[in-house]
Amino acid sequence: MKHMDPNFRKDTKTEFPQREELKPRKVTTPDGQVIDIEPLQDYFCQEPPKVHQKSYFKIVEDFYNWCRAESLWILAFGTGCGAIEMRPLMTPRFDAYRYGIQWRATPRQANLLMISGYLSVKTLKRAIRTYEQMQGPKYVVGLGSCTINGGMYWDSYNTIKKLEEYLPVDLYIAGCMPRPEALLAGFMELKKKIKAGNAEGANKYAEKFDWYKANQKAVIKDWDMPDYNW
Amino acid sequence: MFSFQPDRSQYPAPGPDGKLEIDLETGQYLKLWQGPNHPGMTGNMSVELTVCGDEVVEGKTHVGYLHRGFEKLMERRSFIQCFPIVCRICVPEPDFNEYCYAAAVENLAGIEVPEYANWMRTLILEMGRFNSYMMAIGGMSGALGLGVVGQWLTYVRDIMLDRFEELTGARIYHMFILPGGVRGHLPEGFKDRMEEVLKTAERYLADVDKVMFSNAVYKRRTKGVGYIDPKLFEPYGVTGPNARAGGVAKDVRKDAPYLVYDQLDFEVPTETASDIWARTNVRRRDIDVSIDLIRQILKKFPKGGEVMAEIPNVLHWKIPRGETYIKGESSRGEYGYYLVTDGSGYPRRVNVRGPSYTHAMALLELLIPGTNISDVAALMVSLHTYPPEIER
Amino acid sequence: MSFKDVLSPFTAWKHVLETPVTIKDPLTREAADRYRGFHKNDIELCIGCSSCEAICQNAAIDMVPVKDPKEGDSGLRPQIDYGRCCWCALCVDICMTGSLTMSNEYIWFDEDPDAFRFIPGVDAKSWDSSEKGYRREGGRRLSGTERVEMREMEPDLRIGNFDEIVAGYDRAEAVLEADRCVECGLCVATCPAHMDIPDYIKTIREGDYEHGLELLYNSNPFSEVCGRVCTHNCETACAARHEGDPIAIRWLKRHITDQVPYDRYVDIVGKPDLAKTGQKIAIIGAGPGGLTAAFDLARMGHAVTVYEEKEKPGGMMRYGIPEYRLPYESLDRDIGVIEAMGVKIKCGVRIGKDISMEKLKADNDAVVLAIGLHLGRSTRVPGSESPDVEKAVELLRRITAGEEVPVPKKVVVIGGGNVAMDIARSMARLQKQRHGEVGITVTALESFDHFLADEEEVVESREEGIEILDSRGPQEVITVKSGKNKGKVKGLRTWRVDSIFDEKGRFNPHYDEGDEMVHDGEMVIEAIGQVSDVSLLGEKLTEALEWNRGRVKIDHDGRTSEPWLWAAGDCVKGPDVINAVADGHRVAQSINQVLVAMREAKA
Amino acid sequence: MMQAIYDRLKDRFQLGALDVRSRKGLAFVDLRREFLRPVLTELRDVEGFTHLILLTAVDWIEDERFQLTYLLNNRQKNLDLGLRLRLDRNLAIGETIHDLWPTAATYQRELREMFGIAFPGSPRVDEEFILEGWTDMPPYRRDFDTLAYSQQTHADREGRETSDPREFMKQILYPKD
Repeated sequence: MKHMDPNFRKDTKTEFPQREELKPRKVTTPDGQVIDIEPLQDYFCQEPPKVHQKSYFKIVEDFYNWCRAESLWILAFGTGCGAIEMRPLMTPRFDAYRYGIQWRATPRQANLLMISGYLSVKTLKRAIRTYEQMQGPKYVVGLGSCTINGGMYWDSYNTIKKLEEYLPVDLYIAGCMPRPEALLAGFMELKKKIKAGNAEGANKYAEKFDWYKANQKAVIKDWDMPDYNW
Repeated sequence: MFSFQPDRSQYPAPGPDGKLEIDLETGQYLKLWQGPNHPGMTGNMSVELTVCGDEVVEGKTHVGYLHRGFEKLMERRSFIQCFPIVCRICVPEPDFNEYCYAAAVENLAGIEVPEYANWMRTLILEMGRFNSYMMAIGGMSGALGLGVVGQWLTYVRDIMLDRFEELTGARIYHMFILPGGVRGHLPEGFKDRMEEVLKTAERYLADVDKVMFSNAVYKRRTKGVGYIDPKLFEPYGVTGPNARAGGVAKDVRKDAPYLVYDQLDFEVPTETASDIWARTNVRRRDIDVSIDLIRQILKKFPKGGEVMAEIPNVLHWKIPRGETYIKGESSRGEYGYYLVTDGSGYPRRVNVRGPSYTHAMALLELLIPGTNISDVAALMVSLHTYPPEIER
Repeated sequence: MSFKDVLSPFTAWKHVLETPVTIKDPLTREAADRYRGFHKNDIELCIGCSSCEAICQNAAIDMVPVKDPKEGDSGLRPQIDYGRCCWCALCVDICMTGSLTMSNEYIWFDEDPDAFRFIPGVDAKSWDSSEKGYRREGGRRLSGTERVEMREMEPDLRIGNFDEIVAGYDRAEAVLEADRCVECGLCVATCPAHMDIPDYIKTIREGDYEHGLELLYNSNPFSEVCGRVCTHNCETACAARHEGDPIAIRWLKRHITDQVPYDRYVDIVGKPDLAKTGQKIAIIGAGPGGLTAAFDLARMGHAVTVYEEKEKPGGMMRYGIPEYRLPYESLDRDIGVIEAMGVKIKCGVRIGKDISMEKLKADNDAVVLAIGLHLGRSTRVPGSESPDVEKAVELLRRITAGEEVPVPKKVVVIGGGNVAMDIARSMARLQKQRHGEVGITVTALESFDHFLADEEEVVESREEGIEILDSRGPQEVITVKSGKNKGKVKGLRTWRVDSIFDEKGRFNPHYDEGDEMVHDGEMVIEAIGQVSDVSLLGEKLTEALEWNRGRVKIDHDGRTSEPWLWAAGDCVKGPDVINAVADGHRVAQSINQVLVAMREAKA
Repeated sequence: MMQAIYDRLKDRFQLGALDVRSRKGLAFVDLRREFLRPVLTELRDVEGFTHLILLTAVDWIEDERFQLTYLLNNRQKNLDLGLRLRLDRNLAIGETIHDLWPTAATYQRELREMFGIAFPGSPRVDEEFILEGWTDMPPYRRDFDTLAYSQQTHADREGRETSDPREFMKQILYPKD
């Protein structure tokens, strides 16, 4: 960690006026209601998720887990460069479909969120929304250096460093970016983990929801989202 | 639910009939967001569409989902340290960044690159262009629901990636073009293996011609859609295949030959219709040019030689004050690096001029109104944009 | 659009019968030979220079201590964080030894994000034995491997005089050479005086010579001297040595002193507050050790007097090193700086004769013994007592002092060290001046594989027409038995050496008596080592001091068993300038501590 | 060729010296603010520099100046011309040229966000472009320290420590000297 430019000034005391969009304001909704909105507040995810209870019988739970493991449905949301190596997996050469892995267009149908590399703050916000829209049990896999410790954007003002502070990560795959074969190997490992009943990321998220939210809010200033749900 | 528009007075863009103001409260219009996850193959960006029925009356592009602040990061990395990060700006065709950055540094530092390295660079750029087009055409077919072409071309791209891997040591981010030269020689038997790839590609492309370009549905959906008036090319900074599809044979390889392009024999394909069909067709024909170029390059490739010029010790490499702009023709249009140095060991400012910057912002917003929702994805892919070039 | 267009997509069905392109078992697929996979490090080769850390733009590499480092390495090894790495392999490209490479393995997953950190080569990994993977092509290219050649006087021009041979770098050459330095700092530990080598090399690159000079004089008052004649141990530790030439650290040091005008020296070095402590120190011997201690102590504010037996100060630097290697004016300039610090140098004073040790002890708070090695050793072979058999140090002293020395046409030198080369080359110059031709034979005990003298000295001697024979053990100095020249030396008889040391490592040469040679010469010069002249100590002190193999015994700080007496330089350690300088610093530091303690005790 | 164009324009618009040091076919020239629009119009309509390649800024913080670079291309003659305009850093207001090249609006939006240079009149110039909810100073300014910001906002993974070989060897081998 040598070679830092000593000429760089560290003075960030200068106050900059808050942008207009971030100030609280009144808005008229399409049905004529006037409502106050506070952009810095997260309206969408106030309600904490619930811990998914295990089945009483181990054999039933094992069966469930086998089912979950053998149908890893990945959300087709490439958050960073790593997404490009998923394309070969979707096509005949590497053919992940034979392992029960396929890509879905909507979070409602997917149970695996791939964070394929760096997450800019703007995308992190969407990734969190997406994750919360997915149905449990759900899993997160972090791809490449960027999700582990910031990767090559370790000094960027706009990318996060430790993914596990914002989303519960079940598995990391090293590489920049990991090859399709490494991804497949990672999926196999995730399957093993699910079958053993160890992939408890979603439950962790529910249990430590406040902690995750606090971390998320420390980074994301503007929670005002485009209204996808209209 | 609510909607917020910062300033209504900035409307109206005229509606489909030229009169209506867009007033969301009438219930006649609907906001529809496309993205930010990949719509087709164009990377993470979103288009905020206002639709009336299935007709889009307004579109705004939103970018920044992939912003990492490259230009800032490079200001605090030494000249050699910038080399591994520049390629990350563009995933489908990373080599162009490597070349432009290296050439800009060499230009300001006054380094003459050996002949062998120039040939190698040209080879790599053409291989990258080939790959990029494969993604573009695969994406184009995917955007119109023609999945099989995407499957084929991803395979073709993948066997080209194998050649990349063998040559450079990596599949996606090759990091082979160092400031000063390239990192190595051609491996044994590379030419033969490359010829196999090209033959396979040609076989698949012949099928693509039949399945995609002669497809009645494809033709119906692309011909006449997304027309760009050639008069808009200059004001909107349209370059590359998008301009060539409108009859302007803009190509930096011909206009201002760099590397060894002046020693190669090729024609720049053009079309006149300037619609989605024409743009895709230009890319399709450019693949043939690329294949031909790769063959020519390998045929004329120097037997051996130095791969790198003498460069100073990179750990304390300082470049005198100056500024330069280096450009080249990427698969999407004119790609350029504007590099300013101040005599220190770090770049003062790097500005990456990606073709997507102009294509995906102002131009796309201009083209979207009046199209069908289902054509928006095709329109975006036909411009062949890649968001990280916009936001970097 | 035609009916054909509707049908043509159906041609895709022909692929139904093709073999699928699917890879059967993608999990075991091997990457390409050049693939940049996970890192490997040849731990034996690695020297821990941290160039990899310096070049890594991702701050992915930390240098962490490892157990049992080998000689000359930093004891650190790179630890790589795969939460940062981008597999650009710049670390492999810059690696100074070529130890860092990459395998073509690429599968690593873990649920613990802290697990992706390892020390290649130390933490066992499955890819350690992998033969394939990225290697840089050709040699190191990101930093220079070839030394900028030093311009020297041609042999036939230099042989007839004592002019300095080496020209010194000009600015462009020096910058080029300084540019090769990777600032690892391994040399600092190897330099006996621990000079700030990377820092002063940096000042050359930046053109800030005055700062460079300041750095030099902070750790070495004999920078001009060392810039010419230093034994440059630093260059043996240089990271650049492993795949190329080491940085010419000595010449770069000289370049700095060449660039700064002499009248700026004292200002840059900084003149101390004279004798503010009121404490006095006497130093016996104005050689590098004594004068360095004097320089330091004067700068600490003490009153220092140096006593020198000979006519001029400098010790072996003046009387041992020939002028063509070290011009006297360079030495005088360094001594001038030291004198400017307020050090008094009294020449021509012999302790024990002119002033007694007791008086010195009584008049001063501390005394430093820095008397060097000025007596030559004898081989004690038959005939060596002849008046035509000279000792090298004695002869060198006489040449410097301008005394008349006999210069016969044929001379034989016994010895293979730098002193042997010095006397041989000095005599060669005198022969050239007097007789017009060189006739010198050097017979060394050691073989060329284990030669004592510097490589460049041997090369230059040969260029000057000196014959050097290795593995020759002297047996007898042959004298004329009868006639007018009875008693005169006429040659040296030597046997071939089979081995120098016995199994226990003791000096016990073994000769091949069948291989006998007689080297003609009217003079034989012995250059096989020196001893101290400790007669000045007097009987009482000699008794009182503890001794170690004929040298005064000292502790780490240079203190003898007598609390008021310190010893430094060749007479206790050695034998070169830079070691003496380091000794001088150590002694000065120690004396200062004691004196400060004394002051505080009084106050 | 570049010289001829420069000679034609030099006196009319009080241009600075022509800087052709970099590569062939590329030149930079200093421009005074009041001549920006006339020069751009002249270059576009008369001299054939119809293509605006890029518009960007360089922060010369030590001079308290922003440099705006307008890079134009003449395809027929294969010439690139960069116009350099200096702005006061404390009063960073540029002149919008979106009516000359509509694509300039995007560049101006970026400059507004990343450098804090205002372009009054440029369409949507004050809307968020790349960043979302940014509350600090514009990040491309030289005095914005991205490393410090990143370390404060996004914590590093703990447990990493490095040693400098020189210091380390001193500690181990000769702590007393």
